[in-house]
Amino acid sequence: AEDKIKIGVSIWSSTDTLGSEVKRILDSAAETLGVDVVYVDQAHVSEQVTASAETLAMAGCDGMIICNSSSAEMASVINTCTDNKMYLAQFFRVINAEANPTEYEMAKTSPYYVGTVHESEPDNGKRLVQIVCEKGARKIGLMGWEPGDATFLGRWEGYKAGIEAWNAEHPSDQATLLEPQYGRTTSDTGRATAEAIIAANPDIDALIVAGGGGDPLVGAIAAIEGLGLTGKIQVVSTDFLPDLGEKLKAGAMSAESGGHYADPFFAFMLVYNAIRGNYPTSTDGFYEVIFPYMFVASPEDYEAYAKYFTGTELPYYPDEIKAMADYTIDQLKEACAALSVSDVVARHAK
Amino acid sequence: MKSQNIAADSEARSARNLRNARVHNRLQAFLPLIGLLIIVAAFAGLTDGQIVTMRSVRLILSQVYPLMIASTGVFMVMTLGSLDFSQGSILGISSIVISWLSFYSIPLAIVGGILTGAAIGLMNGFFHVSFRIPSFIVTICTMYLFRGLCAYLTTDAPVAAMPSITALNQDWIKLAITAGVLLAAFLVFRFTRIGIDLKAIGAGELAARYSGVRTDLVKVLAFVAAGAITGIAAFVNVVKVGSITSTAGNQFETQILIALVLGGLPISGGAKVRFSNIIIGTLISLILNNGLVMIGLDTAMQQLIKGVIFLAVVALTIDRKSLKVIK
Amino acid sequence: MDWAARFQKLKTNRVIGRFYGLGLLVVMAAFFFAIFKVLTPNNFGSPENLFFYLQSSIIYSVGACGLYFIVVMGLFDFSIGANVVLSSIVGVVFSKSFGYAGLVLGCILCGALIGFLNGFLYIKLNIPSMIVTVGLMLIYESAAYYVAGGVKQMLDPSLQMFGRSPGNILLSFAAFFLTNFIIKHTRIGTYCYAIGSNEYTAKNMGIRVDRQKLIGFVLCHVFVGIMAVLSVSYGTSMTATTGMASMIRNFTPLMGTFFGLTFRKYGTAVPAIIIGEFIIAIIFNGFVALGAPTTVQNIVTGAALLAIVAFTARPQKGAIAK
Amino acid sequence: MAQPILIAENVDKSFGITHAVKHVSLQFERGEIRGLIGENGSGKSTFCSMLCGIYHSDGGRFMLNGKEIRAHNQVDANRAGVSIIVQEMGTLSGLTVAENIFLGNEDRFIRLGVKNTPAMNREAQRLLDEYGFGHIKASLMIDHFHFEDRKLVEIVKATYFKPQVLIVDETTTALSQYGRDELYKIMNATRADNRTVIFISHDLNEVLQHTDHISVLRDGELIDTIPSQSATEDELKRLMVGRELGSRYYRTDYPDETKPLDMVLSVRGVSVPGQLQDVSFDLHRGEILGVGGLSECGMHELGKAVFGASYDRKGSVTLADGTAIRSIPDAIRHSIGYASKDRDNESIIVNDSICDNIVLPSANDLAENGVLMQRKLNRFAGEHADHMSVKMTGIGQFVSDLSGGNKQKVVVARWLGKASDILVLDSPTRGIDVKVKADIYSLMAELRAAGKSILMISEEIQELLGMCDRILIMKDGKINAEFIRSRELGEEDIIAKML
Ligand SMILES: Nc1ncnc2c1ncn2[C@@H]1O[C@H](COP(=O)(O)OP(=O)(O)OP(=O)(O)O)[C@@H](O)[C@H]1O
Ligand SMILES: Nc1ncnc2c1ncn2[C@@H]1O[C@H](COP(=O)(O)OP(=O)(O)OP(=O)(O)O)[C@@H](O)[C@H]1O
Ligand SMILES: [Mg+2]
Ligand SMILES: [Mg+2]
Repeated sequence: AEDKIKIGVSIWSSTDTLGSEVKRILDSAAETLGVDVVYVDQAHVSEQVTASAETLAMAGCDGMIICNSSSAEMASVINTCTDNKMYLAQFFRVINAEANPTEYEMAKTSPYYVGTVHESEPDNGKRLVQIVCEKGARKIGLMGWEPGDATFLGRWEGYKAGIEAWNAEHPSDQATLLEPQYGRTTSDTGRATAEAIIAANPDIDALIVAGGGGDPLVGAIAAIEGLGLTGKIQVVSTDFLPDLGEKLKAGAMSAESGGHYADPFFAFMLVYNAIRGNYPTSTDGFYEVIFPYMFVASPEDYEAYAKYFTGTELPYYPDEIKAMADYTIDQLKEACAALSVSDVVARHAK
Repeated sequence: MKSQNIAADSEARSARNLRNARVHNRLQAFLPLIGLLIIVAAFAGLTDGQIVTMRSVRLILSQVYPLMIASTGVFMVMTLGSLDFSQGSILGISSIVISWLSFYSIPLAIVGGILTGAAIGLMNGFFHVSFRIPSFIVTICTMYLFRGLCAYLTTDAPVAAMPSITALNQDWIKLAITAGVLLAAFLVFRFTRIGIDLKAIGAGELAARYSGVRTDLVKVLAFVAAGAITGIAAFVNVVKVGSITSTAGNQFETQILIALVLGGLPISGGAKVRFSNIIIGTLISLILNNGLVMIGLDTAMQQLIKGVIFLAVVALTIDRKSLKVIK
Repeated sequence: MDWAARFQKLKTNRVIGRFYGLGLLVVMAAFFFAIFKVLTPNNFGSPENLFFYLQSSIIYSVGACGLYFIVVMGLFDFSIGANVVLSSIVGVVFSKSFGYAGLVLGCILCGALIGFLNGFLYIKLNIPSMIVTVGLMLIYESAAYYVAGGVKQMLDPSLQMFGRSPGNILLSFAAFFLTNFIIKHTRIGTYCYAIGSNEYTAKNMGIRVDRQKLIGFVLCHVFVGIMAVLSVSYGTSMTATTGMASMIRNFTPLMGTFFGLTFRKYGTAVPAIIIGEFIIAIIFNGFVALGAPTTVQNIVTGAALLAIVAFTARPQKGAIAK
Repeated sequence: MAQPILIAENVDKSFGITHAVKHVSLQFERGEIRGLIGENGSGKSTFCSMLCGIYHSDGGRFMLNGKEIRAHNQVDANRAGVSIIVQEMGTLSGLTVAENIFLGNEDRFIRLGVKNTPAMNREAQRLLDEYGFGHIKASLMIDHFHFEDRKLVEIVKATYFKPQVLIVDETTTALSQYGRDELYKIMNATRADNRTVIFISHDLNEVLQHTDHISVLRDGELIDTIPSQSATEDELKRLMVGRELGSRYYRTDYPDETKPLDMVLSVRGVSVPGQLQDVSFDLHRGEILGVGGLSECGMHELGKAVFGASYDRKGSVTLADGTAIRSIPDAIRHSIGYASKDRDNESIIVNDSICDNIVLPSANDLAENGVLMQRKLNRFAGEHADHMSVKMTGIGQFVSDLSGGNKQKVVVARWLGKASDILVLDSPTRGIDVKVKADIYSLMAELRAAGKSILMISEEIQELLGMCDRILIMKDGKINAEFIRSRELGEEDIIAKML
């Protein structure tokens, strides 16, 4: 057991919807590659995030991947990793170079900070807003989950940028975005918040549910159905639902981005290869892997997604994972960038 | 003659009872420590000794600081037989204040954090004492209130402290602060009348009042102290974390409660509290948290085991004798 | 008789007393309503809106009714939220085979079982209820995870009757009437109050205190089971999360219970719970209508509740509060 | 003669070493009102509590109508046909009057688990009206009513089901003349119905007037049962008191009162709402000033008022130099100590160590620059505990382990430790055995000789007579009489002013 690689996962929750999907793909990769994985749930509570790195170091991990809740926490996490010679990669997150230059600098200089895999949240947000605007929405409600969450803040940037872009192009047909309200991470609070938003703004024609693991989205859709506004208010979100296909069909959902549960897999690969010495970690930089969101805007899209992403299927088969383990960093980036519903369909159709 | 025998008999019996009671009391006092040792031994076995390596000890200590500091304050409140559920919110708000002030000067930030905590503690104490509302109702209300405030202040972005503050994130500094707080609290608890007063109020508030204890004042002070001390914990937190998000301090109050109860602190407070409850409790709590991860169990299983161990430890160590009615 | 005394006398009159309590509650609700109506007249508080506020608030009121049984005895329970999660999931699982019966009975029976376990362990282990329920909360959360298998449990759209308007209103008002009935028209209510008032005397009157506490716990969690039916029907899905995430679900029902306790002296505990939760919903929706972030709502709710509890408390001099 | 309704055979009860009821055998006839009298602590309540299942007897048995009765609680006893109106408050707040009346006996209003509240209220109201207590509304919370009305509710609760044996334990002190008259009516009706009343009261006149026979208890022993008709108050008192006064443990000196005394404490116009009315007196150096009266006469509150512990106190309590005592810390700082009647709740912190208990009031004096050294505290506490010869394993022992007498010694030790010049001792020998009693009396004499002043509040008349230089007798919150120590002063003189 001594020489078996051990990789830690610091995650908000390994038991909620998105978290358990992440766990599923990581467990599969670990099994394929003969790696031990250890999970620590930190609920996005700052002090628990920083403590999780320590716990993983104690557990004897050779490397860890983390989904932090704010950039500043990374200073402490990077220190812990450096002190304990534990490789580190972030998933879903990137250190904001402008807002947190110190942490950014630390990440670059640390020989244990391998890199980050993240979606471009602003781009994702922008794209979703573009979709709803094109589908005719002009007054858009916004529901986040926790105030101040780093991911939400990134997406919110994107939504605002999307509106600006639209308004710049259509000076005579302006769109507006409401201030966000927060629906927490359960479906009943999500529904109550969505109802409140709609009651206060009966004229909205779109609602963005920024995320929160899918439960608030379920609640928001229930709210709209309950008010008899299905189809009148477009809903877009960044979390996939188990019954998204039906919702799309029924017009309850307009578009959805997601599929990001595969993102930690690439962070895992970064750390795995760093431990094996394949990816040299420089003291002046780190690897940045951009993960593409998958966008689903029609029932057909969703069908393909459902077939190859959910249930027992995973986007990569074990032999693919084995092969990927020896990818160079550029190949890995490429594979990541190439991941899409059609990519999986093409690969698995063979 | 016969009655004399009976008297002698009952005398002997009561002497024996007393002896037994003393032995039992002493054992009761050591149970938490025994619990700690058993847990350490068990995890040492399960992790091939990993948990007792120097590295693990250092890392556990690093996590223990804020919890141990804040528990010290809550220890005083719980000695009174009261509860403080606003601790997490205090940690959050104080951390925010410290982060803001850290741009001006570090000492100012520390003072600011302590004052913020003390102010919230004062509010708790004021409502509890002057309206005679049970402390747990008051502190649940203030928890709600200040958690909202914390979220409000961090809506647009996490509140970042001055970046260089994390340079203070060094073991010796945190250790020094924690040791300082523990030592100061210990000295106050042991060498001033505050300690006696706190225990007396917890053991019998009315009699304490008749013995000259200014009960209302002492109670308010305990809440203020608990807030202020958590202000210090907030400083350690900021130093470690660097920026404060809306979730800062979430569930901190429950962690403190669990830790202190695991350490053998009677929930009714009183004279049977021991300062060691703080240290043993926080250590048990963190060893449990980390040990279960080290074994590599999945989260739900970890939590299941944690719940069972918690109940078992409490059931075995709790002192039921000093609770007249168990509520 | 001076004015104050005359007023006091009026309040203690049985009929007027009850209206006094109700009146106070309605005035408070009207007060918050008026504030928001003035600040944002166009998008707040139409009758239709109010009805929606009510529908979201009654879910918590049902849980508050359950918790009331425990809290009047001087006990406490931190596993309310964990019960909502576990019972909802059990209910949804059963609804897949048994439809509505599975949903409702699954939630309620699971709740009753939890209540029994809480009460049983509290009595047998002799640990303060607050502590025993913290430990059990951890256990129920993980149990919920294993029952759900780590998957979001979606309630079938054909089974969402209790998330919509006549269904939720009927079920929750049935629960309110039941609570009121048990409190006022069965010996359980009387005994709960008696135990809360003086456990020793109650025992002397032949009340089997332990059994009564067990009944209290079971009742509490049966109502929380009903709350689970309403919650999962309202939100249409439930996810099991560990890490004490369920604790947050304790607090909104608890607020209602505080209202109930505060207004108990006017004999209007259940209406106080309903209106109290409604006030909280008004504040929440009011802030959303203002476009203020919902975070402000927590601040105002916390402060308002503290103020209400403080100013309706008329402490006896020298009374001991812990 | 018909079979007695109730027979007590050899009933026995001890609380630790206190032998509260000593092998008492008693018979009660059908259709009589039996008075049960005796000094405080003579075992009256304990005897009745065993009959009603509040305590379990250590030995002996009760036979009701020829059958043994073993009640485990009051409701059991009620079912068997015995009910009690207890000395303390027996109603539960938070319940309505009707719920209080029928608590534990709701069955008759419950059909299929449903309580018929209107019927219950109606029935309760009917009973209240029938008893002539129509001003009490059955459907209201008991909290709306004051002490006397609650006592009336208890009377209804205890009698409506026509118990075979009704026990009335010192209820009359809580009642006004109106309430008393109502109670007598009920007692007479019970007798007329060929049932039996056991009536406990310290008001001998009342006992003589309303009873058929009177049984006298002394120190837990049955002394005698005599017919009321032929008895006189003096005879009863003789039976109650029995032993010679002063012979062993009281003071024997009778100083001549011409010696001028320095005033050390002046109480002027002290009132406490509902408890005390305009009480004024002085306490002098080297004086034991006794305060006596019936339990509810306000004397216990007077001790609290002097100690600064009363809420809403009016009037002034000042030391000789004019320092006003307004709060407990004021009192303690100025050398006033206080031992409460409610020892376990108010005097001593039961769940705390002997050391902490002794040290508490003196903590400020023992501190050097605010620092308390445990060694010093231990020495201090040890010295004073030893001085009082407290029986203990060490000063770290918890007070909860001590016997009543030793608890009281700890209380005294703490005030001696504080070097208090003025001691307010409320019922200092309550529930304490003879030996400790003697210790405490000799200590009081010593303190007096050393020039300290003692305000002794006591329900025991002999104690007042035996120990005090001066005795104030209170009634209804006011001082009713003052006596100076003399050999001629007798219990009768005092009792006359108490009633
Ligand atoms: N809770 C207890 N735990 C252990 N021992 C106790 C406890 N209560 C009393 N004792 C012991 O039992 C004995 C009898 O106690 P009790 O209070 O009945 O004595 P007592 O007759 O009142 O004595 P005193 O004459 O001092 O009043 C004492 O020696 C005491 O130490
Ligand atoms: N629960 C108890 N524990 C210990 N001692 C007790 C207890 N109850 C009564 N005693 C003691 O038993 C003795 C008899 O008390 P009891 O209350 O029966 O007297 P009483 O005759 O009713 O006096 P009073 O006239 O004051 O009501 C007293 O010495 C008392 O201190
Ligand atoms: Mg008595
Ligand atoms: Mg005794």
